[in-house]
Amino acid sequence: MALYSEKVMDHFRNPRNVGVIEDADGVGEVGNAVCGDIMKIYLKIEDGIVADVKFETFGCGSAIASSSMATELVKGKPLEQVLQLTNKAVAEALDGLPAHKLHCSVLAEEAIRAAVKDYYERQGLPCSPKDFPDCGSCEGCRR
Amino acid sequence: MALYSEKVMDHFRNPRNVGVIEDADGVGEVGNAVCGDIMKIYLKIEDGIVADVKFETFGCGSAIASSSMATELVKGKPLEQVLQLTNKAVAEALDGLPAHKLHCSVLAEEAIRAAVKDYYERQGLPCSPKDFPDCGSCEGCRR
Amino acid sequence: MIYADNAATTKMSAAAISAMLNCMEESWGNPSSLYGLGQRASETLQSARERIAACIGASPKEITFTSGGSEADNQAIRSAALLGARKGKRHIISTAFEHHAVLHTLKKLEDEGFEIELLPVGKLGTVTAQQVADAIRTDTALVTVMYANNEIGSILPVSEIGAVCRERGVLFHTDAVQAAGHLPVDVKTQNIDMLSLSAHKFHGPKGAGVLYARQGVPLTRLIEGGAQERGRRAGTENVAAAAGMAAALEETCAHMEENAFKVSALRERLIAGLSQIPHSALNGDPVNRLPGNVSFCFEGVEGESLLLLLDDRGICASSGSACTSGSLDPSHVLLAIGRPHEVAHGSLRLSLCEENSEADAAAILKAVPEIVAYLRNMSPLWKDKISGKREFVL
Amino acid sequence: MIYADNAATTKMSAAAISAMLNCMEESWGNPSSLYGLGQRASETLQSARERIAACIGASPKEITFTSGGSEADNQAIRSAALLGARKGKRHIISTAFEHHAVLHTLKKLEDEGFEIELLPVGKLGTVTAQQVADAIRTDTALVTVMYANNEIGSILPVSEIGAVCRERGVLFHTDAVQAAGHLPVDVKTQNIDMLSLSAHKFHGPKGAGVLYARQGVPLTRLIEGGAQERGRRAGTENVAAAAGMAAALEETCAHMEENAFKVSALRERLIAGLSQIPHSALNGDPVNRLPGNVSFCFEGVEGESLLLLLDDRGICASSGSACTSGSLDPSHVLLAIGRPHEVAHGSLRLSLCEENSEADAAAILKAVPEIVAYLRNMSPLWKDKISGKREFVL
Ligand SMILES: Cc1ncc(COP(=O)(O)O)c(C=O)c1O
Ligand SMILES: Cc1ncc(COP(=O)(O)O)c(C=O)c1O
Repeated sequence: MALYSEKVMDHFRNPRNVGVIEDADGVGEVGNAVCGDIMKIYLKIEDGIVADVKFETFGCGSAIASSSMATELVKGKPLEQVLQLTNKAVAEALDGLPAHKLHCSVLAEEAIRAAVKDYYERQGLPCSPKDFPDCGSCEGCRR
Repeated sequence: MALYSEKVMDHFRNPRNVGVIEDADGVGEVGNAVCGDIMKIYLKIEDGIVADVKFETFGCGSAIASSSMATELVKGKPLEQVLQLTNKAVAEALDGLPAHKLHCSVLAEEAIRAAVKDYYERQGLPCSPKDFPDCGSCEGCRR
Repeated sequence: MIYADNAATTKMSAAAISAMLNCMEESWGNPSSLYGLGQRASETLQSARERIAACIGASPKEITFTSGGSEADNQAIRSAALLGARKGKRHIISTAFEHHAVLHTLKKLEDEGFEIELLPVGKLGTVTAQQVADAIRTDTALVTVMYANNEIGSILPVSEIGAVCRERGVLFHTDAVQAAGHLPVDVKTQNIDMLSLSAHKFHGPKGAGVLYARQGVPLTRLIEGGAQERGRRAGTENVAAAAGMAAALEETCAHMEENAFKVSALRERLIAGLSQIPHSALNGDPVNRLPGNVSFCFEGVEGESLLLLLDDRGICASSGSACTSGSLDPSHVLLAIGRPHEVAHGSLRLSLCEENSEADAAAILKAVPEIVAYLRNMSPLWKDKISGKREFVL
Repeated sequence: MIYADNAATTKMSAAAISAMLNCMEESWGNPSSLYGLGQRASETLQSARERIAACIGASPKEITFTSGGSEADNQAIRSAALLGARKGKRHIISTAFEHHAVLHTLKKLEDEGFEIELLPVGKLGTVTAQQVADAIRTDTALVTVMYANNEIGSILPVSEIGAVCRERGVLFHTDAVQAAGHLPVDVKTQNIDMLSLSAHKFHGPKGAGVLYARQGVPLTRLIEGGAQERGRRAGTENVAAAAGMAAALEETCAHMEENAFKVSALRERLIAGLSQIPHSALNGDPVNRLPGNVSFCFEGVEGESLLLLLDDRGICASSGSACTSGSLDPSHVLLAIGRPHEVAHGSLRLSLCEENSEADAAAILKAVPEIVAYLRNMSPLWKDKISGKREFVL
């Protein structure tokens, strides 16, 4: 079997929403260089809705594809819905990931959350800690 | 490499001196069925010379070839010379035997000796025990 | 040439050769490599795994590729032993006439403190499920019983033994090297926990085998290194051999019934014909018998001479198993079914496949009696028997 | 397609394929069988043994065929360990950047009570004979040091290490899997007691290897069973693979110098070109280096992405070793030469053979810098470095 699904390869080869939002309303960065994956998400929020989203990723094929897919999944969505994004939804939207690459989708979920958290904090909005785990729920670094 | 030399195969396929001498002057039998090799040598002695020799053998290809070669080597020879026949001479005359088949040449040497011994005994001639070892110097049964 | 030694090895099928060639020429990447060429090799390997799994009723994850039947036997037994030892179980049940790949592994375990119980196989060369049931103890780590014997062809009641083992919660391994491709195998319904097979016994390549291990039975690595075979066997995968093995097994399994029908008819003809030779005896179970196996002992004759003279007539056959030639000891299998040493030296194994013909059988039936008569005529042992100096044992 | 991953596996040579085909179609008997067909197979096997022995300066009896480099490594180390343990010697010297076939075997021995000393390999990835001499103790059972490293291509001073070991009476094994066929091997003058090689690294088949063991060095069986390989390795011999391996090794050895000349020129061109990429670094010894090995780290880039994009351009390359892909850990080899984790994730190994061309080099030199730039442009790690938020490490 090919390592990755066609969806993964499409998002890897033609990643959507790569780049930086200079005047972002929220920025989240998770992962670390030691682990081999870093994801950074930039959000532009208008009326509680993700008006724009960009990402930068240092990582493997599935990390780039997961970032790309995650940005697609949250673009135009209200923040409450964004917070419901799961790594499973990212992986499924990519037609699956190899078992040892599932942590990439976890990282994507966490990066999105971290950006939302940053937005909440900048806005002085209350945020429940359970919505915002640290990088660390990902198994990547512990394997 | 082929298992056996061409010489061995020739003596196996066309064994010389197969058979029985009904009025033999000496008969020797060595080996045993458990071991998988029995050789029986018949000698006709005239004026201390091997006038005729025959063999019967139950055994593998190299056992039959060794018997055949041994009979050829002693035919027409004086008994003193017959007693000098070594298993090495038999094996060499056959252009060599595989290591685990060398015991067949030992058996051939012993069968010849046993037949000479039988002749000596029938004639009431003195015989030195060192010239006539028992079946047992062959390693075949002990491996 | 009449090839009647298919239990020693078989000629590769055209399908197997072409599957291998295809790998060597097209799908030659390393299956662990990321790029397309490597992934193509990985797909070829996975497809081989799936097809082999389907042939024996297993799931692909339960298939570990090995370098042959011997390695599979070694790994199966070592794995069960280690597992057992962890729970204080050090008793292993097997039979007296297993292949050396099993027996020598068991011997080594005995030296390491395991208790090895080899069940007697009786005159016909088989064990019953009841024998196994009676032997199982609370500290039994493994039952390993071959599916069919390589020398005398007896088929053992592995389904019944599997059922007993499952009921008693004991691991059951079967060496199916002689059975795979020739007899139906369904590891699930037969309650087999581990099974070994070897490709070159069913028209596949040499140096390729499979160890099936039921999901949940952890394997110990014999070969440490990379994470190939899901960590169960290190070393760059022999993709071509796996593909060749899969092609061969699929083909023999697809034609199993018709082959068995044809081959066992030849077998019966040979058995009937050779039985005419005085003081001869069929070895093994006359009924529960591999379709292609004909095994005889002839009194007063030594096996190697018989084989060499058959070879002179273009007939390839064996005496005992091929891999013990080079040894002077008579076959442990024939001794296990009670043949006396002297007769055990005089055995002939013909093992047929679907490519053998009636003409082959006729040629064999002409050659063997003539050669046996010729050799007996120069055998002092035979002479002693017909003269009454020694007893006949057959 | 540009294949630049010859350290992972190679395309089989026409000579190797045809030698195998010949075995499969003509010389397919079991080498243990008595009859002509079997003896022909036995002769083929023996001829392969003699030709391989000649390529490495050994005698044929010192050659044991295995299922690959991993098995050979396992058996060599296990054999020496057992031998040592019998004399109370339980100290083994190796290096930090051996292949997993070596390291994981050593790990297991450590669990069994051996003391494993892994010599540091320094920044260039090598060890000196002096380091080995200093480490040898009276209870040293084995020194095992690879001939050339599979990831970073450093060539180790095995002759000097061999001399030290011989002088001190310690067994010396070398994993020459990456060296055989590419670098001169002469086990006698190099004082090598045991050596492993693997056919698929020099245009031979996968699943075939050799363990050379000097006369007088007894091997322990990993696989028990029949008496094949003079009792050192059970299982029906893979005659076709042995013949293919011999054909391939003879051919590469016959052209070793010219191949090395051609391939190392390509290597130098690639090294020079890739060194132009800012914040990149060559891994391994720039001088004592396998002719075909080019290994780089690129800061701010992750290796897998690089490989996938190279694949999109038809370039087959690797990052770390193929058999550890599927693992998330960075290469133990790159960590051993002191690369920080983050950089160890960003490695590229190109391994060339005589079939690669200047055009291949040109295409690689176009692709790699473009892809590195593209990936850096989307890498937050790289951005942090150029903005000064993080330090460069290369
Ligand atoms: C240095 C080294 N040793 C051992 C091996 C293992 O060889 P194989 O995969 O043929 O078992 C390899 C390659 O995989 C290698 O590069
Ligand atoms: C019953 C049985 N088990 C195991 C083996 C070993 O298989 P291989 O020679 O492929 O290792 C054989 C054949 O040689 C066999 O007949």
